[in-house]
Amino acid sequence: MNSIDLSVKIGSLTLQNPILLASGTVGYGSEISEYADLSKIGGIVTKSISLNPRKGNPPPRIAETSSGMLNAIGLANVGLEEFIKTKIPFLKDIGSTLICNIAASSIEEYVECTKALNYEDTVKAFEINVSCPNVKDGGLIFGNDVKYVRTITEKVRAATDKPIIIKLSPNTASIKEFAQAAKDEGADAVSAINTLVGTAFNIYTKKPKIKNITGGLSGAAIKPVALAKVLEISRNVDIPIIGIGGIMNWQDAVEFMICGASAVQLGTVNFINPNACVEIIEDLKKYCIETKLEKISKLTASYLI
Amino acid sequence: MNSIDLSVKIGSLTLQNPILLASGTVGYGSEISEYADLSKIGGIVTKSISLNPRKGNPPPRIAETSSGMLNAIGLANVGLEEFIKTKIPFLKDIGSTLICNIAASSIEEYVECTKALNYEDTVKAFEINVSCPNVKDGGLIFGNDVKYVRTITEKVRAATDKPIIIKLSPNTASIKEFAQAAKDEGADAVSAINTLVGTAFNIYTKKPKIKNITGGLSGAAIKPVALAKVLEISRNVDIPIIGIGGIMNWQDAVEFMICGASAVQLGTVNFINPNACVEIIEDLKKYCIETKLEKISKLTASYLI
Amino acid sequence: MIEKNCKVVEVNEIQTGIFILKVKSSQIAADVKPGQFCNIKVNDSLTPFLRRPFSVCDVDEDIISFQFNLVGEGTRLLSQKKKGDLLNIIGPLGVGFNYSGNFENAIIVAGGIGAAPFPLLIKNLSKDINVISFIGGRSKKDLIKYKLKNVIVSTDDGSEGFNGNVIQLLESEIHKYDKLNIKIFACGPNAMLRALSKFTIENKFDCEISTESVMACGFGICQGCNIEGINSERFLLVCKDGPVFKAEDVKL
Amino acid sequence: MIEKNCKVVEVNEIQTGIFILKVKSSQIAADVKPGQFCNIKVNDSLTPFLRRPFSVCDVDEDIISFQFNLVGEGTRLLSQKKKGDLLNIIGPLGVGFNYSGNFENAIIVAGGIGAAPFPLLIKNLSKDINVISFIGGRSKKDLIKYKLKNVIVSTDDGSEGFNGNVIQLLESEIHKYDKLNIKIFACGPNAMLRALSKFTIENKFDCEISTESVMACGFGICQGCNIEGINSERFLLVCKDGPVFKAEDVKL
Ligand SMILES: Cc1cc2nc3c(=O)[nH]c(=O)nc-3n(C[C@H](O)[C@H](O)[C@H](O)COP(=O)(O)OP(=O)(O)OC[C@H]3O[C@@H](n4cnc5c(N)ncnc54)[C@H](O)[C@@H]3O)c2cc1C
Ligand SMILES: Cc1cc2nc3c(=O)[nH]c(=O)nc-3n(C[C@H](O)[C@H](O)[C@H](O)COP(=O)(O)OP(=O)(O)OC[C@H]3O[C@@H](n4cnc5c(N)ncnc54)[C@H](O)[C@@H]3O)c2cc1C
Ligand SMILES: Cc1cc2nc3c(=O)[nH]c(=O)nc-3n(C[C@H](O)[C@H](O)[C@H](O)COP(=O)(O)O)c2cc1C
Ligand SMILES: Cc1cc2nc3c(=O)[nH]c(=O)nc-3n(C[C@H](O)[C@H](O)[C@H](O)COP(=O)(O)O)c2cc1C
Ligand code: FES
Ligand code: FES
Repeated sequence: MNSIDLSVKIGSLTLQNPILLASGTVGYGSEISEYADLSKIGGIVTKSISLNPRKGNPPPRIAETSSGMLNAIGLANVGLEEFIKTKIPFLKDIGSTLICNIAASSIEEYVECTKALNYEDTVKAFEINVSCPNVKDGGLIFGNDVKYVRTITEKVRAATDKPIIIKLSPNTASIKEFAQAAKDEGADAVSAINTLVGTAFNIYTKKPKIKNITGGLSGAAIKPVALAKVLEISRNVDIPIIGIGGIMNWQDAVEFMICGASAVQLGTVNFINPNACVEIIEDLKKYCIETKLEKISKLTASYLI
Repeated sequence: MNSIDLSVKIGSLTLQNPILLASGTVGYGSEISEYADLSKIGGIVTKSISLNPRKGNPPPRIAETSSGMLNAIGLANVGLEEFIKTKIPFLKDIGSTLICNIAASSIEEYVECTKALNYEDTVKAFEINVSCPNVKDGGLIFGNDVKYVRTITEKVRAATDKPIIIKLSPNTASIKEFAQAAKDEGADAVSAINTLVGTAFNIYTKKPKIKNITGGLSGAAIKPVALAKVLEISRNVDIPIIGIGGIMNWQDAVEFMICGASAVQLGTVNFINPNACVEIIEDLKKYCIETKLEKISKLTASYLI
Repeated sequence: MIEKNCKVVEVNEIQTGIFILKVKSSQIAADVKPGQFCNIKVNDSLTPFLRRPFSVCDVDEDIISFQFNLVGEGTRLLSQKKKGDLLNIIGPLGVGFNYSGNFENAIIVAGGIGAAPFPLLIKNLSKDINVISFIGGRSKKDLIKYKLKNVIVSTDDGSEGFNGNVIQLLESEIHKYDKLNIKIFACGPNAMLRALSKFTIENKFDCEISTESVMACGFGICQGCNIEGINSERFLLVCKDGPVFKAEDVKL
Repeated sequence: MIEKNCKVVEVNEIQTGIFILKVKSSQIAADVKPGQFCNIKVNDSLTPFLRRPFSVCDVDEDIISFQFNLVGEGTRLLSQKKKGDLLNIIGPLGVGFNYSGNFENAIIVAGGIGAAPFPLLIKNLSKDINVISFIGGRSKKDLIKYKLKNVIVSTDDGSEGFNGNVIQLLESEIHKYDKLNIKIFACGPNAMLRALSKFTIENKFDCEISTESVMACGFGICQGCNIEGINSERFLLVCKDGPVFKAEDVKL
């Protein structure tokens, strides 16, 4: 059974397999390419880009927690111009689908970034980050208000014909409403989830372990929450879902697909095992053979409940 | 320095120390009393009680996750009458402060339970559970709607002069609004947090590991989220907070107090180390000595940010 | 009872994937009854997060032993324990087998690792009771005969003994014993216990089964190990009301 | 580079709480430069969750060694490794010391476990360079002299050597060497590096410092290890731009 079909579709976007690298956890691809053959993966989602360069938050920006970590990088990025000039050329060469993640402080900025990147052939789709918990402007102010998500989707939709994926915040009571809003305004897919708001304190200095006070919780610890969010969307809204949150191995990737994800993104695991993406793809093949699954896309939303 | 004062106040309620046992994780006290000397702890919060007995959800009801567990017990309990008849007499004898947790499917039921238990001298305070994620009636329908929390608090307040503590759901974007509502209607304190909604699936059977499909995530994994919720309330609302979520040891208890908790509750850790409560109290004393803290209550909201 | 620092005496792989773990605990050794279990913290980190329940397999003076098969992270860690390592154990827990009745033939029915609790039961049965052990496995290599008596085997693939499952084997053999003088003690996968219960209830055999369930606490505080009983108004708890039940008292 | 199955050769406690871990890796041994580090997965479970960074302390043919002190769960697990255990190591990582310049005296300044990277540096320095090692600790027992050369010590409590901190000691001794022929290499707690940088910048000494920070990835993808540099428009990354920086290039 060498004919396993690992390809998946996210709206009009076809990926050679469902394993993507999550925004903010692989920079612009160059460092991780020394550890993993990126031509093998489904695609790469670049670090959130904004119109102008962002310095990000002061240190310390990360802290380890039980089976997870907190981060408050604060969307540090090189800015649109530098991204187009120096990062895209490298990303073009790695031969893997490029999805550009955009995070902005205003609706206009989202539109402007989308328009500028729309001309780049290498950019195959946009992921619109309306859910960063670590910046004061934008971020969760957008992500936790369904009206903003609606407007941002509508305006970005008008600015590009490429697939757009809205990246949703889990820090809300009802993620399905946000997914529905994204769908209504023409998004091709949603990705879920971004990090959960969390914090940690040093018990002797009484200071937060992260300078920004709170950070975003990621890693294995959040997987059950992420799965529940994916399932909630899958059961209520008819839109492709990209599952994210705590995926450490192929079993986790399969679990997300069963819960409704068409593809998945690997985040924190890249820090621990930078070759995880390639290993997971190999293991997914074995799982397909073992369970006699010819097309991995059949896993999506195959839950029996 | 033998004069360490571990006592804390939650509104008009004084506890000999800040370590409470969380609702649903110690039943009605009898089984755990074989492992831990309950007369030493700050208090015990009993399993959520409802007017009539509840059978709870069918098995499987629990599943292990990374640094945590999911549960969907479904508020299985003996019901008000049986509780008063057979459970209270035992709880009277253990010599530790008894806080009665009430979970109901209607506002009237909350009031009725409160009134009935109000006569029991042994019951020193009420914890009102408006945040159980595992029942279809009540639960998060109440807990995620600030209007319900307002009304329930108001009606329960009218039914008793004993301290009332509103147990809040973390499955919301802005827990401070709920804490504010509880305060406005006369609650003496809030407790935070109840479990996060999560799920897990078996990748071969494609069935949920929990019959109820979703469950509540508890344990070390959720501590960063719980701390952030406690801090959010502490920085925005002037009401005593009982911190809950992933406390495994004395360091975690201290961290919650620094973030704003006046007392804390131990939940899942009881399953792993049923004597944790007593050990933590001993260790808190040592921490106070080490850091030259005469009153542990001074830790509350001592964060430096 | 919590025994905090039980010293590991030895860990032996008695056959592929099947281990015997011996641990020193005079208290548990003195208190445990056949069919009871212990809840073990397999290491002192957060992974795995919960304790792992194991039936007590045997007792030898102040040493208790467990029999387990390697299925996941917890049993992997246990299998790697070395002499002198310390384990934190809660036990003995639950309700074990009731073997005080009036019977002459103790019929043991075990599927795979379900054989674990029976060495201790056999040791505790009065000497004039006749023990027959029916054990089943998928294949020859899955049969566990460790410290069992008068073993009769079945394999699904026919690689040893009766070709079929252990309940079919039992059904074909049990007429050899006087019904009134029999008590059946069983442990194994749910499907096996279900078939057995059906058979013993229909044929009015006295039968006790040791059940399994996911567990967190192991002693009645988490309510996670529920099982449907005959009283449909409340669930039974495998850890407190069981793990051993009369076959007719639970619905599997 | 990831080395998946590096065999542990030995773990030795050289003094209370200070360990040397020797691991076989011909690739890392061949590539590593003094001051570089490796990011080690201390076990294959989720606790601890992240890798742990350690400077390469020394290289001996295909064996690399790390020097570490016991501070938490990760170092506890490392200290318990046995010969033959396998470790998953990423390395060598980061920018090490630049010792190619024109100097005659290499002055090493180390606080506590900050001594770790210097055995390899000393080994790699050309033979005609004079090495003087200033090391400091709170007390006598905190002084680490492992494989250092010409050691001069300070202790905060005066229990051995100069009574004071290592920067005060350095300030009182450095006039003995010709300023133009000195290069200072330092590693230690932030407070020490801050004081040293102030001194070397004011006095125009050529000085490189090895910095620390919390880390997740160790190779530039998480952006978690940022440090303020002279260009205030962007942060530097300790793992990629460092851990070794010119004293004047970073703000501690
Ligand atoms: C009262 C009781 C007594 C037991 N006695 C024994 C014994 O004597 N010997 C023995 O080998 N095992 C026994 N078990 C089962 C044993 O507890 C599990 O095999 C063990 O917990 C698995 O741990 P793990 O971390 O290795 O596997 P995990 O990683 O937890 O699980 C691996 C696989 O095994 C399955 N599994 C885990 N726990 C159970 C369970 N309780 N029931 C069914 N499937 C499960 C999981 O779903 C998963 O597919 C007993 C269970 C109970 C409840
Ligand atoms: C580039 C680099 C090189 C290093 N080289 C060495 C070395 O050669 N030898 C050595 O012993 N240590 C070295 N360290 C520090 C080492 O990484 C930490 O001591 C180790 O990660 C602690 O792990 P743990 O799990 O034992 O402790 P944890 O449980 O993680 O922490 C225990 C305590 O140590 C503190 N801590 C943890 N990590 C750091 C850190 N990076 N910096 C400061 N404090 C920390 C924590 O805040 C906590 O108080 C280096 C760090 C970096 C960044
Ligand atoms: C260090 C770090 C930086 C991140 N930066 C971004 C970002 O810039 N944009 C974004 O949309 N998500 C960002 N994320 C969120 C991840 O893309 C992902 O949604 C989240 O980490 C959950 O997945 P995980 O548990 O697999 O890490 C970041 C996560 C981490 C850990
Ligand atoms: C098995 C289980 C049952 C629970 N039952 C209840 C309950 O009946 N009422 C309630 O208010 N909270 C209940 N909880 C929530 C806990 O009281 C606590 O809020 C939560 O577990 C987080 O704390 P922890 O991480 O320390 O467990 C339950 C938790 C668990 C794990
Ligand atoms: S395992 Fe907790 S009640 Fe049975
Ligand atoms: S540790 Fe990840 S970028 Fe430096």
